[in-house]
Amino acid sequence: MKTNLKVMGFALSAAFVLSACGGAAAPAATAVPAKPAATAVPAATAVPAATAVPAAPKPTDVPKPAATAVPAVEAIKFYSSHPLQGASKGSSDGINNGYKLAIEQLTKDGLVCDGKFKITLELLDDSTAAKGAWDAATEQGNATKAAADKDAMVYFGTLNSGAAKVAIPILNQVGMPMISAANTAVGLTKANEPGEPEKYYPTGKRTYMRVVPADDFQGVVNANWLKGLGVKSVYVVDDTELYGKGVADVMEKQAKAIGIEVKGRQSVTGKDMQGQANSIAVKVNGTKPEAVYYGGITAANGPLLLVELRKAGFKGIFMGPDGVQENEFITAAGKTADGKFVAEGIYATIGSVALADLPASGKKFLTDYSAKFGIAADKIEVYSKYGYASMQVALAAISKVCKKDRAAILEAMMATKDLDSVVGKLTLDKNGDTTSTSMTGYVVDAKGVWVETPIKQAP
Amino acid sequence: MLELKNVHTYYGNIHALKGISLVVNKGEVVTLIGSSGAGKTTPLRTIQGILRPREGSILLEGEELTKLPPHEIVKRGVSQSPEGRLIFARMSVKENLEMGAYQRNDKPGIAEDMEKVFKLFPRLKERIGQRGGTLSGGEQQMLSMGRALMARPRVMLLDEPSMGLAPILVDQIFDIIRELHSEGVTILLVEQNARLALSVADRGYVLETGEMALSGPAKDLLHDPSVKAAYLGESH
Amino acid sequence: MDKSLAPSTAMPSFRRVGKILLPIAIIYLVLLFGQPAGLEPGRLIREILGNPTILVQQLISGLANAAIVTIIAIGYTMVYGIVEMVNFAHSSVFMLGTMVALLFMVGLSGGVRTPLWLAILAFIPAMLFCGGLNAVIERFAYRSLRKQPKIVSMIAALGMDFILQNVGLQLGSFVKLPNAFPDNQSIQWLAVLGNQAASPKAFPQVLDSVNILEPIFGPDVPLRIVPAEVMVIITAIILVFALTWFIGNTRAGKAMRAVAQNPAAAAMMGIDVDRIINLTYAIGGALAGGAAVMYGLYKGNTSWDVGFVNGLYSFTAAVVGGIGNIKGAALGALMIGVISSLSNQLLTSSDWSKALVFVILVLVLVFKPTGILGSEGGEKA
Amino acid sequence: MLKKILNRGEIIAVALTAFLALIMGGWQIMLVAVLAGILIGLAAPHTKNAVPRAAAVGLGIGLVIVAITSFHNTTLNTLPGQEVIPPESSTLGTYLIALGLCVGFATLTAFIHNLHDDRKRQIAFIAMLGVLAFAFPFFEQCPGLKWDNFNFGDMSAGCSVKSNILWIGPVIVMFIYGLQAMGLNIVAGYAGLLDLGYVAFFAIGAYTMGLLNSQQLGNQIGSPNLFVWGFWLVIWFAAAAAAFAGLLFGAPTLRLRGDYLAIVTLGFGEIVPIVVKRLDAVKIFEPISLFIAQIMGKTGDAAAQASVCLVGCFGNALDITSGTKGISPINAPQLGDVYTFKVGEFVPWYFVALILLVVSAFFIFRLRASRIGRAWVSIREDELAANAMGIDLVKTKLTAFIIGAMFSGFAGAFYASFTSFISPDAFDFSISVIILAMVILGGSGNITGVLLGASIIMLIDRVLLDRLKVIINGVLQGVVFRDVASGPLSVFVNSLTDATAYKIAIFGLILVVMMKVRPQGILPEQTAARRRPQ
Repeated sequence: MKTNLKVMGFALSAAFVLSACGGAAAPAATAVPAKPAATAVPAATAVPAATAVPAAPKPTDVPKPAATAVPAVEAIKFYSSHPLQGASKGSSDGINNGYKLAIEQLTKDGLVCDGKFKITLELLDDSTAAKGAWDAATEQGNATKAAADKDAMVYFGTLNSGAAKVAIPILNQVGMPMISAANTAVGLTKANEPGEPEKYYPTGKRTYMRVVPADDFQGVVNANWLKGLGVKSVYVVDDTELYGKGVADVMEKQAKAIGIEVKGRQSVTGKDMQGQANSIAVKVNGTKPEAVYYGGITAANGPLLLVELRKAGFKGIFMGPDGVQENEFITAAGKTADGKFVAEGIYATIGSVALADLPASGKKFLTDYSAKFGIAADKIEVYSKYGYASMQVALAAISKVCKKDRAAILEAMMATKDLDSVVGKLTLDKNGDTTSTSMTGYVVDAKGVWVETPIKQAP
Repeated sequence: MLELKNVHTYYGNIHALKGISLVVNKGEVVTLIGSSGAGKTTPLRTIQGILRPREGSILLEGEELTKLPPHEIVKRGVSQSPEGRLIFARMSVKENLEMGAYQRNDKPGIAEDMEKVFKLFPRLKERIGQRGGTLSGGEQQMLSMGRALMARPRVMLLDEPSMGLAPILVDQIFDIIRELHSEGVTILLVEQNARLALSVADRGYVLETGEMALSGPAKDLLHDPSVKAAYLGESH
Repeated sequence: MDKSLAPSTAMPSFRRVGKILLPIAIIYLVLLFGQPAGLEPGRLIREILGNPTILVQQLISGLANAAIVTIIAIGYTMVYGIVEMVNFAHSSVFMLGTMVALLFMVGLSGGVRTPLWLAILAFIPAMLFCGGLNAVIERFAYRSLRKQPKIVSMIAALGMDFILQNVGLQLGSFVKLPNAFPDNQSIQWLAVLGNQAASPKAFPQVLDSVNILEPIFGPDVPLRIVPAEVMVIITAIILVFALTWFIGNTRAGKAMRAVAQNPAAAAMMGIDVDRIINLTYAIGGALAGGAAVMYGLYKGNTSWDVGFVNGLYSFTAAVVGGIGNIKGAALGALMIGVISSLSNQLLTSSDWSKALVFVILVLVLVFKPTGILGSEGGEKA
Repeated sequence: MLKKILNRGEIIAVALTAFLALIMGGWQIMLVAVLAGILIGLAAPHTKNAVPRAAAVGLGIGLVIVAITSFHNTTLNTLPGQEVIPPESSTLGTYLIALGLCVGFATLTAFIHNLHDDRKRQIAFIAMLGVLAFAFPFFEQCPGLKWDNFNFGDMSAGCSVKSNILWIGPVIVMFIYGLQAMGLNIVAGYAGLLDLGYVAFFAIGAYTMGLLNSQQLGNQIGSPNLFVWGFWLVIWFAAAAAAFAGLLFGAPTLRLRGDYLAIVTLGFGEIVPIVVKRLDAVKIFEPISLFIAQIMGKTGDAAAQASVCLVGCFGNALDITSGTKGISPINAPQLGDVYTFKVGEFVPWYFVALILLVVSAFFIFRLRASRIGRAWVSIREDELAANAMGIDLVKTKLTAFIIGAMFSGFAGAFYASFTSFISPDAFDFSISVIILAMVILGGSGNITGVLLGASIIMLIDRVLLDRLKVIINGVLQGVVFRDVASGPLSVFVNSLTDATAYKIAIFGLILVVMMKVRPQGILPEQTAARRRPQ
């Protein structure tokens, strides 16, 4: 019993000493907004020092001496929600890096409106370890968390259009603006399926924006381009996912409309591609198409299809949407035994201005990004710049209204017009869609690099 | 040769062997009898290292076996024809016998012993290529004993060789045990059929609910009134 | 339907009619509701008659896939045969094997064309690594759980699977090293790991994609066989025969069979059961390593999740063939490979091929509960 | 030394709660304190002075927790990337309340645990847990509670700070999984049937709710509200559909031996999401006329026109399940005209889920004690003997399969309405396995254990790993690799030290370690059975 008391006594005294320290440490940290130690760690968190800044005192609170000594800096919180585990990790990291870079470059340590607001970004994960992919309940939790946080002003995300379907209605109810760098499903903003898009906006007011063009446009351009290349027959393969299947559907419809014979349609999941790309390639090649269109993304093992098609003796055109226009696609397809790039000569489009037409800021973005995150400039994840651009939209809106008010910020964001973004002049229409319809065509050259090429439309 | 000193063995929390001691001398056939459920198989499993005694020690020619894993114990010369025979059903008779000699490396010796086994059990030679699982009960028992002999054991443990066999086969098996005895093989025999067991053994032990109730020369036990009453089915 | 209406004693002819009508009704319903999956006999017949050579071509690709699946399946079946445990981590061991083989081939060839001998040599590190890894996992994760219900070690295996997958995923971040030091030529080959953790990573193609039938039958030959296909099939045959010989004729192989049939008796024979089980894991792992090299050379690609689908098919193959049986694994793999190739050809989505494989699995097990070549485990309860 | 003062259970309680306090911090000290109190009470030895002893130990542990939390708030929380803790959370008042909670719950639990009357003890336990479960959402939503300004009518009035670390969402998901784990426990725990495709029933339940309580089907035929039947009705249909699927899957396969059954069920688990995924453009024709048309050489639309069309043809293929796009929004429950549940307002959902869970637990408990429950267990223990006793094996197994499926159907229906969105990839193989892991980890065959397993795994997956990740990142990047974090290696080091990337591995490691440490489960069935006669 004696030792027992001793232990307790020790713990008790330790507790009081520590809690006393706690009282002392918090105000000390507020006096120095940006601690050098914290800012020396750039990658993981956007503005780490902000953790030490408490919320502004409210009238009911007993005023604390240390807190009143500094000018009131109000906290504004941004949340981002992307799957940080599993197959989508690469794309999500790219987007998150874009956000971080934008905050770092466009604000002074996160301060905007002459130091009136301090912006922090919290990166949420909408995937779970058990599943290794995005999860509806987790996305719902993330959105609710942001909705409940009075400091939260803008919600960045999501990567998956399905996750957006979960998040938009929740955020819509609290009028919080949400902006995505990657959702391309048409129905999120425009009429597509019955009930879309109204069913996602219970209040009837639009709260969702995106800086990437939706799928409906790209598929049409792809089909037209094939026609322009003189193709008379095409085989369409999709990866069964929302994005890939959606764009392939649009492309197939347009191809039929402009008189390209569709030799067939095959849906192959990324996982099945790993097991059976060879037999898919035999089937596709067996119909002797002049071109193969792959609606899907690199991570769904599109490169495997290309490799197997070439192995099966297919010599025609291979084309895909922006999910294919990644350097990853070229590296993953590899080289043939005699050292040529397998991906040489494949076509892809991307819904943004051409690299050559990128504004100076866009080119600077690529070099800065490369320097900061250690990724070669020509290998930067495709969505990174959209991440940066969406952060630009939000920051511009906040700087304009200088109010900690979701409705005002939303209004300013929706009114984005001719913003000089890293993806060119950016204007959002009443649906929250980017008006940019510039599509750039790319082809892989002999050095294994995507080079721009004019999109030849059929006469 | 083989000596158990005050061995206590547990199945989980059940106290199965409550301190038994037992000695088998070289060239002897010693039998352990008892009613079913008396825990007759447990000593054999303990000797072989499949069960671990919590207390007590097991010595083979003075060498401690208690802490050794089963394969080391086999290497030191203890082999067993287990209860239920445990034939490798999907292996041929020959392969089963080869498995008996698993711990040995002398090929000529193994071949020699196999010939011996075939001499002892001519039936096995006829069935040499047949799968173990397709043999009859008696043949399986022969195979099991042959397999144990293939280890060229210093002590052979025989568990219930008569179980489930027709009387004529039982007699055959016990004839073979006698033959082995005459060849000088040391055997510890566990048997339900006490009369038969005591008839081939030099000495016997009686196990009752995990404890040694009696021990002595087989002939004496055969005439012991309590043994007679309890195990030999003679009520007078 | 009619059958239940008919009284059991009267009108036997009514019953007979029911016996005929019931299957017809079932077939009709299957054809009715099978349409979304592409189950349209008319179309299928016409397609098959229209282009029979493509079916032969699909047979070849099915065979090549089956070769890889067989080798992975043997790993499952051996482990299952000896400890009756589904080793969920096996597929991830295979996945890491592909990574090791990839790094070995590219690392040693230094960025230039990988020679064939180096690719063949890659079997050694991949098999050693996977075998060793599997043995280590068995020793530290599963061994103490063997006396528990099988499901406990299955969950542990699942946990291992998560860990290994994460390791595979994390390998992708090593690509940041060459990006950070663009001048350091000695680490540039790490770029083979791709730009993103999760993206597919290319294997060097060491064999030309030429039709080996062309020199013999001329350029108009309707079939096409590439050297890589011949390579995987021959390698698989060699590995299966080597393994069969090992198990049938070596001392360790016999001990493995003995432990699989009856661990208690095996222990009494002086077999160190723990060691033999460990050895089984090691051999299963080594085979996964071999399959990994085959996979890399044939498919030309790998990624962190390559284990899942191959593992699933392999395990299914092992069960269809009769688990615990090496010939069964090969037969099951062959069935699955050919069926999925053909159904890829005839149906509209790989999803349906997968569904078909599982439907066949269910049918096989319903009519032959132990798999095609399986037998009841004798004395083993 | 520690071993002399504390017993094994208490040491575990200290270690566990100290760890939680270390990674949680802030207002969450309250949750940790309550948990610590309950654990101490349960670990108290059955002696005369158990209650005062528990109080004393509770005080000691409470102090440890307070000390660690204050360490967290002052030191760990200054590392990069930590949560902003509401300032009220680190005051002395908070610490004192936490201390009080810890001592109070330790005393109360020890008292209840030492009640001699079995019935009283059970009722007291249930009452305590009930009060806790009822109070949880209110306090959880409002960590910076002002005690002097508190009234029940308007919760937000007493809240000076709203929680932004929401536990309630994960807890509702935990209830959903708990429900499923209980259902699987009937199949795997009671009847001993290994089911690796349990997610199939979850999917069927969810899609029944999705189809019959949203505009998905109605939109296809032009009257959107035709198939909006309301949550309270459809949840029964969902359970019935899942149960029917259980019958359909089980009848032909249940005579298979354990592991073969496992692989067959795995097959079902794979097939159901595939079918759901592909039913987005359904055209069905009368097969005989279609066959004739196709044999005649007509393909595609020509064949379609030549044959008899049954469902949505001539270009309007019927979109039944919306394929990969998923169904959304799915309607929320309504309480008459008074109240409609809203997505993201968790408290009402919480109570529905809680009621669903408690009622199911009660039913399953009664089932286990009934004749059929004994039959299940006898089959698990010895199939031959059970058969010899006159138990119809297939029928009994089938009942287990059907009833287990039914509970998964309930869970799926609730899940669909709760998230308002379902798509085929929500029903992955991994979910079947995770639920199985919950059953095994908690203690297969024991309802309490299974629920405990579900809560542990779900909390690890949804809450703890996230917190752990933040702390590990902070320590690695703020302390360990502080100097390496600049220069060319920084990017590489940062990506290696990013604990998010290791969440899956940490999860796996926890599974392996738990299986090794306690393979029979945390609360094995035997213990429960042995305790009952006392």
